[in-house]
Amino acid sequence: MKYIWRLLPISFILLMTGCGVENLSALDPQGPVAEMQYSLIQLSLYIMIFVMVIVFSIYIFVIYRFREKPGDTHIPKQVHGNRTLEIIWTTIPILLLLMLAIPNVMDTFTLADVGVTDEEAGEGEEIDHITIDVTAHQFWWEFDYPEYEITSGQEMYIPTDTRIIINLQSSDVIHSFWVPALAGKQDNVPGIENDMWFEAPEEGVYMGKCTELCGPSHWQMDFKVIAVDPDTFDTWATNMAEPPEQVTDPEGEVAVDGRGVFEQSCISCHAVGDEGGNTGPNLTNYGEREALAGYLDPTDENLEAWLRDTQEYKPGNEMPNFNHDAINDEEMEALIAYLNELKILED
Amino acid sequence: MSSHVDPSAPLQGEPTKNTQRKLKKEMRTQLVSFVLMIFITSMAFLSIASDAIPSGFAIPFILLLAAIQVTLQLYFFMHMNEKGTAWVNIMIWSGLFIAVLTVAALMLLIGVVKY
Amino acid sequence: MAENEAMEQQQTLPPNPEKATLEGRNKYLGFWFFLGGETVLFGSLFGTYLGLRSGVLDGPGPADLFHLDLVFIMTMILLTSSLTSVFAVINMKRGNYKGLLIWMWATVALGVAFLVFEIYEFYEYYHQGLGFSTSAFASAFYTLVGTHGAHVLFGVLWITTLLIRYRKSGLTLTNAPKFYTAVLYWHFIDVVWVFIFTVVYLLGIGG
Amino acid sequence: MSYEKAQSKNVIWDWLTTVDHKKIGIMYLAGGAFFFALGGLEAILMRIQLMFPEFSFVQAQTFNELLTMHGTTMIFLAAMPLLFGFMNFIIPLQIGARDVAFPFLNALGFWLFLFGGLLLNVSWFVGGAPDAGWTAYVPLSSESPGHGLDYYVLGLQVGGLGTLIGGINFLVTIINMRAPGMSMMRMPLFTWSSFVASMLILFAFPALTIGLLLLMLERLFGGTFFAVDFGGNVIIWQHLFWIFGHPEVYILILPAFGIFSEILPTFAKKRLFGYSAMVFATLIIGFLGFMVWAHHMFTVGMGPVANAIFAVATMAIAVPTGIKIFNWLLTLWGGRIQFTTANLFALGFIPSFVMGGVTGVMLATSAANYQFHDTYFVVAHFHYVIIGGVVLGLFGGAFYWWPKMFGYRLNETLGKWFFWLFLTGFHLTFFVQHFLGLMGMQRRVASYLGGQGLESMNFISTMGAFLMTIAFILFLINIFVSTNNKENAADPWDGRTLEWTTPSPVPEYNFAQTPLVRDLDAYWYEKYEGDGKMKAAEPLGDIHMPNGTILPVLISLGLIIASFGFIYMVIPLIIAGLGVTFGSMFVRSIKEDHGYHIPVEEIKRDKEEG
Ligand code: HEA
Ligand code: HEA
Ligand code: HEC
Ligand code: CUA
Ligand SMILES: [Cu+2]
Repeated sequence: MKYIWRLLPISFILLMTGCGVENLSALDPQGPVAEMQYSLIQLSLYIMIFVMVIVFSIYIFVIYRFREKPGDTHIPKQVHGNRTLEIIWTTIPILLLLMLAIPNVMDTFTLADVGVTDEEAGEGEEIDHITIDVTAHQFWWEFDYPEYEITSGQEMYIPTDTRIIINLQSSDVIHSFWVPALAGKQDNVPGIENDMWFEAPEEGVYMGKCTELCGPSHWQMDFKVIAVDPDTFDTWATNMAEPPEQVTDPEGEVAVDGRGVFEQSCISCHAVGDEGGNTGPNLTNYGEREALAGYLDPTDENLEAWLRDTQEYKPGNEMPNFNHDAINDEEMEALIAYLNELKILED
Repeated sequence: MSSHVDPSAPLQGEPTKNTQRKLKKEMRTQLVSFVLMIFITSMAFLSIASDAIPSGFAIPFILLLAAIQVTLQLYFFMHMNEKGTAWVNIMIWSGLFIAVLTVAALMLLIGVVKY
Repeated sequence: MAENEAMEQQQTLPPNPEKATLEGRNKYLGFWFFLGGETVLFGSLFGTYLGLRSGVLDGPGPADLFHLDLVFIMTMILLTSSLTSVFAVINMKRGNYKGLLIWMWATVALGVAFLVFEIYEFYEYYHQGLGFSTSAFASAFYTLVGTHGAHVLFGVLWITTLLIRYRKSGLTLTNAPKFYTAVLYWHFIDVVWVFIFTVVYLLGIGG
Repeated sequence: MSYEKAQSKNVIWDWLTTVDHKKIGIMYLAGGAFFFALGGLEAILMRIQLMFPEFSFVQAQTFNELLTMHGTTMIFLAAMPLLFGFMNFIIPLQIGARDVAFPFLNALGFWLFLFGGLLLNVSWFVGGAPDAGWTAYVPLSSESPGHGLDYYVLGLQVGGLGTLIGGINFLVTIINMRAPGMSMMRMPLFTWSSFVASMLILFAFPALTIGLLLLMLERLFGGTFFAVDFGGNVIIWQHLFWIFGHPEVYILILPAFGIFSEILPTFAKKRLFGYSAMVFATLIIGFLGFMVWAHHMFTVGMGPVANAIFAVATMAIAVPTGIKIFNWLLTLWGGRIQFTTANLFALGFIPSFVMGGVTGVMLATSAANYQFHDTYFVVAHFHYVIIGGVVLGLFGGAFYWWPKMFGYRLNETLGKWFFWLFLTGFHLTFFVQHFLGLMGMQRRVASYLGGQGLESMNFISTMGAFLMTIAFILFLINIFVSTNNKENAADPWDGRTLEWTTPSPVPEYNFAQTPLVRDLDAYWYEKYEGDGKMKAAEPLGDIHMPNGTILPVLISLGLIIASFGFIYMVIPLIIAGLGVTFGSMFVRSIKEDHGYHIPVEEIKRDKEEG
């Protein structure tokens, strides 16, 4: 049993490499920020393994060598201590810690410097950075792009290879914005503005999570960061600002009726295009959602269940349940069809 | 050892000559520190109330005065200067140290300004 | 041990009657430690106040409210009460129990006067539109100054209880530490007030 | 009260009114054990909920309540009272004192803890427990509907008061009541570390008191400290909480370190290596413990300078802690190590705690902390230090001191089963959580989605928790089946310190004659340099004892009544409760009580029998 200690550091390394799901795990970093943090994690881990190897070796040796053998009754020498040893095991840890502390301080400052990257922009790139205001709500995310005057809900589109500057706010309690594969977290604190930055070199859908307990549905407060190539991003941004016809003025009978239901029951909270409230997520591109309400599969069944019974799914959120009196089956079908039509990227 | 102390019996007698002398001296010190405190407080009050002194100077000045006054209280009125108060000194200064840290944190590190 | 020491000096007046018994020494030290904790307690309140001091919103702020002259008088009252309690202790060490009682009563009287002023002050502010919930500044102000006021109130009640309970007993090995710790408490209240006067009132007007 | 009268009381009344530090110690242990089982049960329920993805064993709201109550219960109502139990019982014995400095306040501290804990748990039955995490961050907590958070505030306030009182009591006891010859640098390390822990209590708890006061004013009286719309600030709470909260974790670990520093020398049959370095390291840990609280707040946006400073300060704590680890190892070096159950716990502690400690240093790396923070990595870290440190210390201490406290020895075979099952279960539960955290599992989640690679490790974790439960039940069984193991209970381990010079069970006056201390490890010194008996520092005589009193119970009860009054805003109840409390305090203050004396004949008789 004692030898298990020896195996632990090894298993640590084995388990560390490439653990977890792609685009979620902090151990599979994408982009400069997560990579910087990952290498710091690795550095600290190596130092810690070194410490553990030393401690565990002495430990195992001592326990084995000085265990009481049967019949042994000798009284060991009563040693008082040893100044030299005390100095050694004070100095070595200090050195090890300096090895960690110095890069850490440097990285801390690098990460805090969201920077205005105008100088870098001089070299001919079109967009050098994008600012996104992230407002957390119980239990959903609002992403405002002040430079584009657009708002998106639950899903944050970003261009690849571009510095993204994030401003964090909250409309109610404290939340925390975490996209493990792209960057560590910062808190959304009511009354205070925080910022952070990251870049995504690869296209992909990155999973994000809320990491500060914010109520009963905290665990479902997921979101996505969707990195697309800069051209697609431009299309997306333009179309979000001025949605194509099928969104504002849908054709097809079911969708038209659905629009009616939407205008009646939903528009006070949800916006499509520039019409509608913002108590709930902007639904302009709902039809292209990776997930419904941040975490469900966006199937028709789930959508209906969600609308009928929101409070069951995300207890405590602001949206009311819509029972059959509020929206009958027919209307529901039309509404769902309409919502599914809300696409802005593919014409 | 049949006789136990009766702690509720009134204490009799006079203090020793030595003690009396000390007390007399102490009385004088206390009066002086009191006068000093009154003076310090009035100084602080005047430096704000009179508007004569620029606030850039007045603020550190009155904080300094407060510190002096507290030291007077602690060391003269509360006798922290006496022998055998080592533990008292340790605890009070530790308390003050942590209180200062707390005040500094709550003034500076509450997210309004980033350091 | 300790008891034996006390036994030798049984009924005669020791130089420091408050520390003559083990019980007295325990009380003395324990009470000081308690004051060390109180320091952090008030530190936290001061920190909160300073952190929230600018959170005035539409409500009245320090400069609109504070009457420095009133507060100055309160400060003087409390300072003087510190002196009277010092006299009480000196009388105790002299074995002059009457003197102890008289000076302690004087301390109580000054404490009550202080409280009256404070209540008047709060009443004034309330009528100038500073309710407890008006702004973060209001909450923090009332909590800091109010907690101090509650300490004064407790001190007044404590000392009064002692004075009534021991009005006829004469100085004993039991009540000497009690009076002594009560006086320590009283000084501490004064120390806190010095900071309130400076940080809340003077800086409220001048800073 | 006369001696005869003091002897003739009925049992329940006797325990309710006792001011004997040994009985209070035992009551702390019993209370703490009860709450440990309760907190453990809450943990098991959480682990069952997390056994499978999107499992619906309990609702999200219930999960949040379980999680809050688990953390709160374990920290405030289990770990700390259990440590207080040992401190109460052992410290006076270790320093050769007859009692603590303030027997009355000692009893008061216990009752405040017990009633505070019960008050907190009443919330389960009246509409829901607190649900904002044990850290109760505002504004989630200040705006949480229902009364759960009110119970949190008042329960902790009452219990915290008890802790503060206890801390001052230990400080004064240790400074003023040591036997002749017991200089500070001859004090056993358990006493030393309890002393430093008590200093931390003295300076840390007031910050919590104010935090709770503000939260109470905010929730019940319309305060606006944390209301952003009124100019409030929500970070203030976090500072106040952690200025208390970080020292709190050292309040937990230092006495546990002390326990190990007693157990390891005893069973290595060797003097503690580097005694003065150990004392010094303890003091440094205590001091640094106050300088690092903001490492819990790296992500709230204090700015890079603050983050960097707190990161480096935090890392510094690894140095004194390392000094302790290496001195323990060198204590074992050259010894004759006996593998008793108590020592197994101490030996199990060293690697387990080091693993938890080094993840602490990883967490302290501020830039990397943005990834770790509020994930299961943190959960893994603190259970490694808390269970691998504090809980193993408590169990080790229990096996070590049980004979002294209860007059019988716990069964060693059952004890070893308990140890191995518990240790295995513990590593199984929490080792995998490091990876869960980095793989994207936040903490405080009521469930998690399938398909994110989190399933198997969560399952393993839950299995480990089950193993710990089985182990714990073995321990409970051990307590009841071992009661006949009465022989050799006074000094079963060839002890080194003064507590082993007393008979088991210990007479209420502890020492017939105050011992004279001639070296560190006073008893060992007399055993191997003297005649095996302590020298007496005083002649045999009557012993003065304090009287029992019901007032501590009444004072605490009054506060509980008043608390209900505050929670439901029933003014008469507030007045009645505070009336009881202050009335009892008043009675205490005007009724002089000079205790009684145990006649010397009685003590002589005890001596002959024992
Ligand atoms: C008993 C309790 C205990 C103890 C002893 C510790 C000890 C330490 N803790 Fe831990 N901690 C907690 C209980 C504890 N902690 C709890 C409960 C939380 C979470 C609270 C919450 O949010 O709910 C927490 C959270 C926590 C955080 C915040 C994480 C986050 O939320 O983001 C951090 C960050 O710095 C941290 C750091 C440390 C460090 C550096 C130590 C150090 O003291 C460890 C020192 C020990 C060693 C390092 C091992 C031995 C040393 C050597 C062998 C020498 C050589 C070593 C090196 C050179 C590295 N802890
Ligand atoms: C002293 C502190 C302490 C201790 C000992 C423990 C012990 C345990 N904790 Fe602890 N835990 C905390 C302090 C502690 N915890 C804190 C502070 C938090 C943070 C809370 C927050 O985020 O706010 C936390 C959070 C926490 C979480 C994270 C919850 C979340 O973030 O969602 C988890 C999850 O696995 C967990 C599990 C466990 C387990 C399995 C044990 C086990 O070791 C428990 C072992 C106990 C037993 C095995 C006893 C079992 C007894 C019975 C079942 C009853 C039997 C009774 C009779 C027969 C009479 N704890
Ligand atoms: C009172 C406000 C309110 C009304 C009315 C309302 N919603 Fe919502 N809705 C919300 C909020 C808030 C959310 C975010 C819930 C969460 O995830 O926490 C939401 C979420 C949603 C989502 C998931 C969003 C996403 O991005 O995945 C859909 C779809 C939705 N609502 C559709 C509707 C429809 C259709 C109606 C009308 C029948 C409606 N809502 C009416 C407030 C409202
Ligand atoms: Cu939002 Cu958790
Ligand atoms: Cu900490």
